[in-house]
Amino acid sequence: MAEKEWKPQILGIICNWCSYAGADLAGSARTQYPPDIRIVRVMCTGRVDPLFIMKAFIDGADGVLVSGCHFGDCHYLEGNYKAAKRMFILKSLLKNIGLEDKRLRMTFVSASEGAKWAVVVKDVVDTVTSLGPSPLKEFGH
Amino acid sequence: MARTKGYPEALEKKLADTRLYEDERHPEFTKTVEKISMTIPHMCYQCGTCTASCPSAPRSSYRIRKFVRRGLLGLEDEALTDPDLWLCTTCYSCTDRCPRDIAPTDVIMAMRNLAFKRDIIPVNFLKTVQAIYTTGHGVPNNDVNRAARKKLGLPADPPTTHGFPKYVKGIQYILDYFELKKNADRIVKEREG
Amino acid sequence: MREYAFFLGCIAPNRYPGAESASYKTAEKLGIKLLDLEGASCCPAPGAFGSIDLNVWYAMAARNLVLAEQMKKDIALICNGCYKSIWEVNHKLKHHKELREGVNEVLKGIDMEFKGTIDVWHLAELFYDPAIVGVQKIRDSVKVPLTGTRIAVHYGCHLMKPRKERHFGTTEHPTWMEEMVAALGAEPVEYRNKMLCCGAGGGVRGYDLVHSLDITNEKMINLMEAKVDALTEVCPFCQLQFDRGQIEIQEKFGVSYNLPVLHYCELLGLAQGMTPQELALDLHGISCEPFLKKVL
Amino acid sequence: MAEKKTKKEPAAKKETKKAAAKAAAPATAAPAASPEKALGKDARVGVYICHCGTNIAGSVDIPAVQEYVKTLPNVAHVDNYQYMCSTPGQKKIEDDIKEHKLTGIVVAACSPRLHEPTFRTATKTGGLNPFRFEMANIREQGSWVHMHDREGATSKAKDAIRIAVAKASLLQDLVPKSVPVEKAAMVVGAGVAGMQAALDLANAGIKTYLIEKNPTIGGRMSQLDKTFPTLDCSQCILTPKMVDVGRNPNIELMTYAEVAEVEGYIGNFDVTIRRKARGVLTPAEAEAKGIVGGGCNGCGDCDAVCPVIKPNPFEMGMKPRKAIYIYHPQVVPLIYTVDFDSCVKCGLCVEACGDKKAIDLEMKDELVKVKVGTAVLALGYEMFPIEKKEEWGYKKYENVVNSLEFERLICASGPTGGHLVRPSDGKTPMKVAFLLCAGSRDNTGVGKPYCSRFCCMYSLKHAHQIIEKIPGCQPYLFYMDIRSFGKMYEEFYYRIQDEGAKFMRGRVANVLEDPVTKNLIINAEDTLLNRPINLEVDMVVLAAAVQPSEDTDRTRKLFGVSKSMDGWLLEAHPKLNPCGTTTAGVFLAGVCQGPKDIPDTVASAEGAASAASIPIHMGEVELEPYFAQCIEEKCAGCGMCVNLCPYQALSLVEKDGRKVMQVTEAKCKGCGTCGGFCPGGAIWMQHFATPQIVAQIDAFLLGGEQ
Repeated sequence: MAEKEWKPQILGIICNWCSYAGADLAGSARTQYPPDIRIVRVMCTGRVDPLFIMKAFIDGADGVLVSGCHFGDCHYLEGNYKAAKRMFILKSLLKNIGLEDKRLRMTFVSASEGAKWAVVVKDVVDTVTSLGPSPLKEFGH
Repeated sequence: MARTKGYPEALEKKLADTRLYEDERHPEFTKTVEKISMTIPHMCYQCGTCTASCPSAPRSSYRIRKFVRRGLLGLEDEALTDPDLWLCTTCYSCTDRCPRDIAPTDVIMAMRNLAFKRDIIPVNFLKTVQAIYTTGHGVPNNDVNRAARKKLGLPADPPTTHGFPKYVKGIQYILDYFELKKNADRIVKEREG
Repeated sequence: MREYAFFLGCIAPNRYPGAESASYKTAEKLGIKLLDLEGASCCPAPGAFGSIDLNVWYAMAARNLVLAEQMKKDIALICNGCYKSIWEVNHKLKHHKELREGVNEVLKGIDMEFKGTIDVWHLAELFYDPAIVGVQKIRDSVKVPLTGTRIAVHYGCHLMKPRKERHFGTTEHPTWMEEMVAALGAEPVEYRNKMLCCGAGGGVRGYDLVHSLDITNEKMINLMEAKVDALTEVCPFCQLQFDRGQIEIQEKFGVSYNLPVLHYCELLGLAQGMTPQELALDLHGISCEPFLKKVL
Repeated sequence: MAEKKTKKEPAAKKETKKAAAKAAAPATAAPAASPEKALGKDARVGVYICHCGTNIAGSVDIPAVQEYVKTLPNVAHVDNYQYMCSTPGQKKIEDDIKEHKLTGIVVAACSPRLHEPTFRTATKTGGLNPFRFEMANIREQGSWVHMHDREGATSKAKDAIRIAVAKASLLQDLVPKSVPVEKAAMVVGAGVAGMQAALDLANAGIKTYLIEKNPTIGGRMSQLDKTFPTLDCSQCILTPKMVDVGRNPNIELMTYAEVAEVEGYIGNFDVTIRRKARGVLTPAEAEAKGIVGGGCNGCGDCDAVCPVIKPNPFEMGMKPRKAIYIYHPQVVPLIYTVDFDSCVKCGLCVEACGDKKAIDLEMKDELVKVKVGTAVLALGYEMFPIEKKEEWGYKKYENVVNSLEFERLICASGPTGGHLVRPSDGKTPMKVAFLLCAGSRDNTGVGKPYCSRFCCMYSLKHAHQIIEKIPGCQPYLFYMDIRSFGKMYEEFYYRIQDEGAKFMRGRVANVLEDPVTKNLIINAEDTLLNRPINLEVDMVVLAAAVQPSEDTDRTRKLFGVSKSMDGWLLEAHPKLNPCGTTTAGVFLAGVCQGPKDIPDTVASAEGAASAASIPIHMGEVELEPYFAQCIEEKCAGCGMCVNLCPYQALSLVEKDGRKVMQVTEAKCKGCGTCGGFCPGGAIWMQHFATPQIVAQIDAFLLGGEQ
């Protein structure tokens, strides 16, 4: 596939109430953004086990985006705080094991921020594209 | 203007104005203006706040709202050949008040830049260029002033390019880089002979 | 003593040297030392150069900025037009990579590079800023209070507008310069439409003098209505337009106002005890005598 | 994707050798004796691809996707259809479940937030458990956002379906839990929206708590003089409603109160209300304290003796009130209130009150707990602080007023008895300018980007009022567009124009004051004549933008309701569910959802009341069965999860001589915060279980084509 332009594989784990709704709104508004992201929906970013993200990286993901509600807006009061905390710790861990921590991104997109969702995705895709393929891609497969 | 329906020439001329959109529209013009001005004239909703803020509008036919509209529609010739283009005092009152967050003043500046590219420019602007090319100053020193300066205990020439003429070279380099002096001389000569 | 590179511009040194002289002296009394910025040129005139080609304007202003960068000093200046060129180009080049690269491409030819290491200030804002000078310190420096005079303020345009890019707050009803006038013992006077432009900017003075004077005339009418003894400003170009403009208004429209127009630094100089001779007030188009009589 | 020759099969599939050889596939490790049974065994998934007309088919190559899906593991049947949500579309699912013995359904169409309930019903009708359905979103997050990238959109659709199939293969039967619904409702805010909603709920036989932060009900509408376009007197049509609210036996009115805390979920909200210390006892409260025949009867003796004078906010500060006050004579309830911020506790009022003993200057805030099944938020609006747009001189020039101040000045019961006067000198203005879009439709960041929607119409009404009241008075309306969209509104515009109001098409640049006469000079452009105009008027009325009321943000967070970009509360769907929110059981009424005039406000209140009454009348609601469950074999009893749970749904219990976690299902809302943390992987989140999510991740990254 080397002759074809490399496109990053990015996993998005996003919460049902804010970011998923925001992503839907981007759709209703026909806001265009790059297609290089695949979404797994959870009810709350609090559900996101850091091991999910590790698993994605082991599987060869080039980037992971976790996106939830703004602080204070969590449908379950504070799941997003806890997720943010976990992602913060996980990021430092990634750095320590030699994977660029920029490959993991936590953002906050509300149900009304369709335009912001498009910006976030574009930014994540650009960041990951500039980092190139994940070094973990070579392992295991 | 192409004669499409075989009208007599006089009528053709009268009707020309109503066909602005088709014949004179340059979408590129809108984009170029936006690029130079770094603002968004295409978002104008024609409320008139800018014209009403304008110190020039009540005493002339200058309507900044009209220029923004021309920018939006891409009416390049109409915008650039209108002598009112040069009546903006750049006071930025319109920019401060525009509810659409457009900077109409910068739109005017961009249009003036584009007009200059077509040699449309009042001569006084070029004379400033010529003065600066020679002395580094738009308003140069004179003997009366030199005498006054000395009386005040200041050097006769200020410590600018006047006092240090060696710096004029750098200024000339910049102006030559953009061929500004050459163009200014040429246009002034054409106008004044 | 804080030190700044003093950017003179054109009109102050070449038409109103008293304003220049007063700036050095008044600033020094308030703890600011103004240093020569050797080789500075015209800012260049934002109306003229901005209208012809913004790229030339950026490059020329950047050259002046680099001179100060080489001195490792922030710039202080006393003219709103200069403020627009020097402050705004500094700000734009610092924040727009593309513009900066374009300008540096030009400056390379004269062995210069814009780095964005300094800031630009109007002397008036340094005077007003309590962290630097402040109104109290101005008040303390006054030796000859201007008691009994009514003074109106013309803020000018390019210092504070466009509001969003600047940091002066309101441009509809500012009062900070009135505070600085009151500090000199004078009575600051409000007048109708005080934020109206003097009419000179944007190349209009050169392009259509009568049009530009017509705007000035409107201001003069409003000022006369408020019965003021003098007008003060912080922009020599506005000063030129009001001062020499009154003579031109008389020529063109046949109306005379004889309203003295003083740069704030000149006014401050008077209050700090400088003589009219030290301020070269005789170079003004409109005689300051009636005003001086009230003060001295 | 295609470069990956290694195929990953869902772990539970028997014939997977390669997959088993690969790094730990957690899905294989279905916890023994755990809540889940043999996950994904013999899964047979049916996949349906929707064209949505050209919405999807226009940007996604559906035949290619269908061919691709056939190669996925566990896929037993693939079909596509024009509109899957139509009856024939749903019928396909119902029929195929039997015909192909399907165990899971995937529909690739729009967002699950739109049609998941539809297809779950179809799945159920077809004989499968409704939770064996999974949706692949290839419209909102596919074709619509990659409209010009057919290749990208098609490849994304393939992946989305592959991910959905992976999850559908592992779905389980789940049974929603039914919970009883408390036969009571709450309405927060007692303006016209809140009152209408409360009355509707109460009249439908539902006990309704009506909470109002001010001492009286009536809201903004009670401050208005007339209403457009019919010109009814606002108080005249509102007062009967206020009285109805006051005496409806099903409404428990709590004024001078605010919501302090909300717990629970639809059917069972436990709401704590803070009743602010009012300093005055109602007759009922007095009786409870044993004061016979006591309590406030609204006589006003206290008001007469109170020495403290403050501006009355009801009159926009243009009339005084005392420290013990009522807003106006028609207040409901007619009970005085002590403003403890300004009261000097001199005790004169207590003396004046005498034997009624209604005044208690030592009163403290009180917390009251109530249980309700559903709630309606009717939080209203306030005026944008238009002094922020300094060019118009509000709060700088005396004769510049905002429209709500104008309402009070022209109102017969207002501070001037209905005689419109200039604040500066009390003279009758003969030229009045109305500035429309003052702070609305403003993208500068200082004003509001939206249209405030009712200012055009009330400004027309204002123009009519001054023409009617002051002979010879000339109104000028400075407008950009007159938006008269409602029933009889355009006719009203016609009428006011005929009456002589002057319409100037141009936004006002600035307002200046003549310091001597205090007249105002308006600078605008008559854009239709293309001419700057300079108009001297006696008075300027700013039709200021409206914004959510001060308390909106705090209250919405208590109820878990989101806000839109502009701060108004976010509805569940802007068109199809404008009264609902994403929190089940919480509904929106009136302007708090977005600017509305009175008819629209009342209509939305009735809509919200109707929606809020449905669960109560049904008696029970089904909760989505996304509870956490403990896999006791894996639970180490560490208790980390107990503190993580925001709802106190988890606890540690002794079982077989060791500590394990236990879930109180009624309290669990299924966020999964515990499951995302448990170090032993001992928490099973139904429908979002770890193996299911990991299967989705694997399906995306490792492929799965055959």
